[in-house]
Amino acid sequence: MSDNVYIPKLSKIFEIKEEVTGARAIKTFRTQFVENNGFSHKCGQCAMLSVFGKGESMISISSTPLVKDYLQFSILKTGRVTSALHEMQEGDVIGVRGPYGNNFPLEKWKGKNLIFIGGGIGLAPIWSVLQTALAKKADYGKLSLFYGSRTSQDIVYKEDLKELKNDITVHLSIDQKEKEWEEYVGFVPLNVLDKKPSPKNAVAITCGPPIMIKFVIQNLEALGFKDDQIYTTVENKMKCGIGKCGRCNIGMHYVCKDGPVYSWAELKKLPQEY
Amino acid sequence: MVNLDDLKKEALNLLKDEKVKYIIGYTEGSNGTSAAPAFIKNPEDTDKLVWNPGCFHNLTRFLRDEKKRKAREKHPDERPVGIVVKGCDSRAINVLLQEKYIKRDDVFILGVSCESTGVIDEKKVAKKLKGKKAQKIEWDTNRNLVVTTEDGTTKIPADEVLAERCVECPVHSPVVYDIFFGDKIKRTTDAQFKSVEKIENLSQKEKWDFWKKQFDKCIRCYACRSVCPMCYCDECVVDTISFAVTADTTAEEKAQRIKWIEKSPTPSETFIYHIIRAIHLAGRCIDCGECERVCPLDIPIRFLNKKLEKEAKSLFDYEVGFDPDQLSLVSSFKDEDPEDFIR
Amino acid sequence: MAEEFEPKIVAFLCKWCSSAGSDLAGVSRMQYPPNVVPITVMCSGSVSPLYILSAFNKGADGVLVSGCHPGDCHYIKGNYYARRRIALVKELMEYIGLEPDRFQMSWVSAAEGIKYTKIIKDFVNILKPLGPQTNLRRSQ
Amino acid sequence: MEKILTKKSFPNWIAKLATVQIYAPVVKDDLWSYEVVDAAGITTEYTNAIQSPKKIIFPQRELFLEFSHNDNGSPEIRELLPEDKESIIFGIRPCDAKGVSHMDKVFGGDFEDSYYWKRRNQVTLVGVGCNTPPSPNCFCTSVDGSPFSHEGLDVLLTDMGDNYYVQTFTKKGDKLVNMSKGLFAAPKPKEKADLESLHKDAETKLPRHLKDTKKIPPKLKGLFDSEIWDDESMSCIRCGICTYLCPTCHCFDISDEITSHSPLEGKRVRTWDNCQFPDFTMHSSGHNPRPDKASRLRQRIMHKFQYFVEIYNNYQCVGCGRCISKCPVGIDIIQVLEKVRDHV
Repeated sequence: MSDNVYIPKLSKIFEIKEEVTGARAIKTFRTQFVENNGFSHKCGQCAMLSVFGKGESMISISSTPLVKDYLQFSILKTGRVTSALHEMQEGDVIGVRGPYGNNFPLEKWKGKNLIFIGGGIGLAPIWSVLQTALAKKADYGKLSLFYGSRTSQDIVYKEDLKELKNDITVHLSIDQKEKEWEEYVGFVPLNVLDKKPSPKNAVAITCGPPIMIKFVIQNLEALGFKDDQIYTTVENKMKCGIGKCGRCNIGMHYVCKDGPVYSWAELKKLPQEY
Repeated sequence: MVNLDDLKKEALNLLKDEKVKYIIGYTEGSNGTSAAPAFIKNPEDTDKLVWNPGCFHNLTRFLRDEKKRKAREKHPDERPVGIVVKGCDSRAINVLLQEKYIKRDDVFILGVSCESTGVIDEKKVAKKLKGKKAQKIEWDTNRNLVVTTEDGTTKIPADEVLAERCVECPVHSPVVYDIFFGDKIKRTTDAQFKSVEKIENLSQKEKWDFWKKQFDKCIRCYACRSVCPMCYCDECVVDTISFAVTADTTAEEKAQRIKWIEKSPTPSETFIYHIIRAIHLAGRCIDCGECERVCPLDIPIRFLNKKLEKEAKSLFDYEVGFDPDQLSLVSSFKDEDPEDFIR
Repeated sequence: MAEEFEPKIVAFLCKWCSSAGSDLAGVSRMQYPPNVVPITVMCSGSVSPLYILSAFNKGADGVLVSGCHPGDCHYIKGNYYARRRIALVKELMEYIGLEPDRFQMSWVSAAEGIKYTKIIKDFVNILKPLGPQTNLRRSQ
Repeated sequence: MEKILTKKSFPNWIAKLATVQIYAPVVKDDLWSYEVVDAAGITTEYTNAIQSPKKIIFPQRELFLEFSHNDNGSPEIRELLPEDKESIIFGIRPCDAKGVSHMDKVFGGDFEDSYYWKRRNQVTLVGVGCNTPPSPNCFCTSVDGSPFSHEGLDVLLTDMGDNYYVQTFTKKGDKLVNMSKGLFAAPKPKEKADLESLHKDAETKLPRHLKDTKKIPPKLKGLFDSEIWDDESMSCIRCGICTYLCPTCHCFDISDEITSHSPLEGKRVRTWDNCQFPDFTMHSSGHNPRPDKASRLRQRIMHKFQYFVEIYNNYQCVGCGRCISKCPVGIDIIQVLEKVRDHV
């Protein structure tokens, strides 16, 4: 059974954290495999989660590979499978198969300043690489994070972000003015432009809604970032996760297998099909 | 006789005078006997228009695409679309008008009479030609199909190659049009529901066996649905997702969308798909027969629609596509509607 | 000896009449077979043919649609629409070779508890000799 | 190995083969279709089947796994692989066999597809070459194929009049011949020469041609945003005929089918899916990267003649002509490709 790529491994949800409530609810799940298996992922990779009877959904793994005893997924409630996940309780069992896709080239970035730029649920894919870099802080230059959400209620990983501020520079932002909000007000791309991170010896990693990514990249370019200094992730509808079912491709790239991580230099060469 | 040159000339004038956005008509197909739909924007291309026994497509199906295209445009061109229609197709326009899916001003109708014939059934012709490829087909004045192949020409009586729907057709010429081509020939048919009666006369078990055998072939390509001018819903029970979803649709709405029919081509699911397709076309199907023609597995889907057409007529005295102002079959009733089956 | 076949009936009952009629049968302690899965709908006119087929698909052996008597519809015309639509469904089902007896329609008012029990009793008796419905049932 | 089998001995050979399940073309309501047959039902005189034998190796519905809730309400799953059953597909056309070899590429690679390979490894492909083109839209020679190509085949039969010229290309193929060694004779030099000229002759009989196919992949690279897709797709009705009938199209969907809600019981199944349906790529948010039929036609053409070429160095088209013959509105892939090739 183990060599069948389509068979998920049963995995127990042992911790659920409500990040955001309301219409765009986000929950963070931590899962442990029921039976030990060789699952080991790299930063930026995804896993296919199953809720039996509902289907499968491709979710990026937000825990760092350095943590071996669980996987973490932060999930925005958006459709059939994610809604079912949101109804699950601690102790419930789901299926997990993977890991799938390529990864952030962390090795290549050694010695560089890393600028993480996330919006909304887009912090999840970044979180894995951020945590990994943080754990090996000595290997990298300055780390910083830009993170924005619609309102202060929509911020994910609230406590972790507070802690993170002790270690690295964190620039938070929300879209519109709120009482008691002391940090930046406005869209993430504008926050980036406002703080003017230096492109010198730096890599920017951005993830979030497509429209945000588009303007973040524009603004980074304006600040002097080169195409190969910008990394982002792409998502498309997926079913198999292994480059066979034929729907997630952008040109000849299957996002599930050849993505989701692309440098802007690579992505620019691909057709606009995402 | 329909004079093709007249049709070309009118089309040319319409485009030259910029009265229409473009013209949906027929042109030569690459595939033997069949014509192909053509979308003509330039006046000089009107010469490509054809009218022949292979013009079976119901072009009103493309009004759906036009409507969607228009909805996407910020400053849409409000001129009508010119469209070539046969008798059956013109009734489709009436249904679309009745359902307020289109407005009369959206179309400029070039109605073409089928006169004493209609369109061919490609499969019947192919059988007659025994593997030879037709280069040209036309009707002569004596209801013969004149087929030109590399070996010369042969004549086949119309009744041997006419599509079944044309044999059972009660109209033959457009009922709504802006310009009419050809002769308005009165032709009656005593066999309007002959194909239905063939199946009605089977025993219950024979009926089931017949349809089981047919639907077992179905590969669920949905060509029957896609080709139908009435199947314009944004949300279809067989799709995995609703196309009416926007950024504002809540997760709950999406999650609670019922999966009525599975994608698997198993007998139960395929049967329900076809029954529902037929029911959704009750009182709307104008028997252009396109669903059956396009089926790659030759499932006689038309028999289902035809049955409901027959029942609508016999139970409720309802006929489709003649009056754009009548109430639709299932959103109207009469006090005397039959209810002997109700306890 | 094999157990006797007990048909499963899915009954779409309109809220205003038939559902109340079945309630009356219940509170009056009238005896009738327990084979029915009642589903209350707002009006018999709201029963889509898809509901009926879906019930068969999910394992029903018989389907009943029941509404108010003509003239009594809470929404004035709903049951007239239902009458038309269901006549067509019934014709089509027969045409396809499905047993037409598996699908019934009735008018049951809020006062007709007895009629409701009678309809169910008769329906069960009709369905028993037909055996399980497999034609439209989702395959295992 | 190369052998001669007389037509008289042919039924005896088939009878021997019939110890395993044989799929062969049979005529059903005027359409040829690959079905399980008994030895007597086998013929080599048939035109193109409406569906290629893809449906046997990659069935439209494949059961993946079974799931249920145990007494504690926890899910349990059970893998459902295709059954152990050897079979022969008899009379597969060379183009369709080539389609199978293309599928092998897709379902192999880094992630082997257990379901596909379980079926694939249990099937032996016995081809019948095409002395005359089986469809009016055959164009295999334009896409690196030929009426007697043996790519993907275990055995190829050529009809030589009174005899069949039998060629085997794999151990599986050898096995079929060795089962009834006595029926086969070694070919004489004349027969070898006849075979060659017959094969050459067959190539000249092809009804359709696409010239300079090689120019198409590089040309497509620059045509992503071209208006050509709008023009060519105007008459498309977005049905799935072209892809479902294609011997190389392999796209699929995975979904959970529930047979009981409480307690939960059901199956995860793979079903064919296709790039011409709008829901194929539509995100849950409603965003669709391929929002119109132009982009979907582009995907079909580009996948077959650019992406596949770049990934596997092969056209993902074998020239069987099914999509042309069966397109309800006459979209002709040859004509579309010609327009692509000649685009300036």
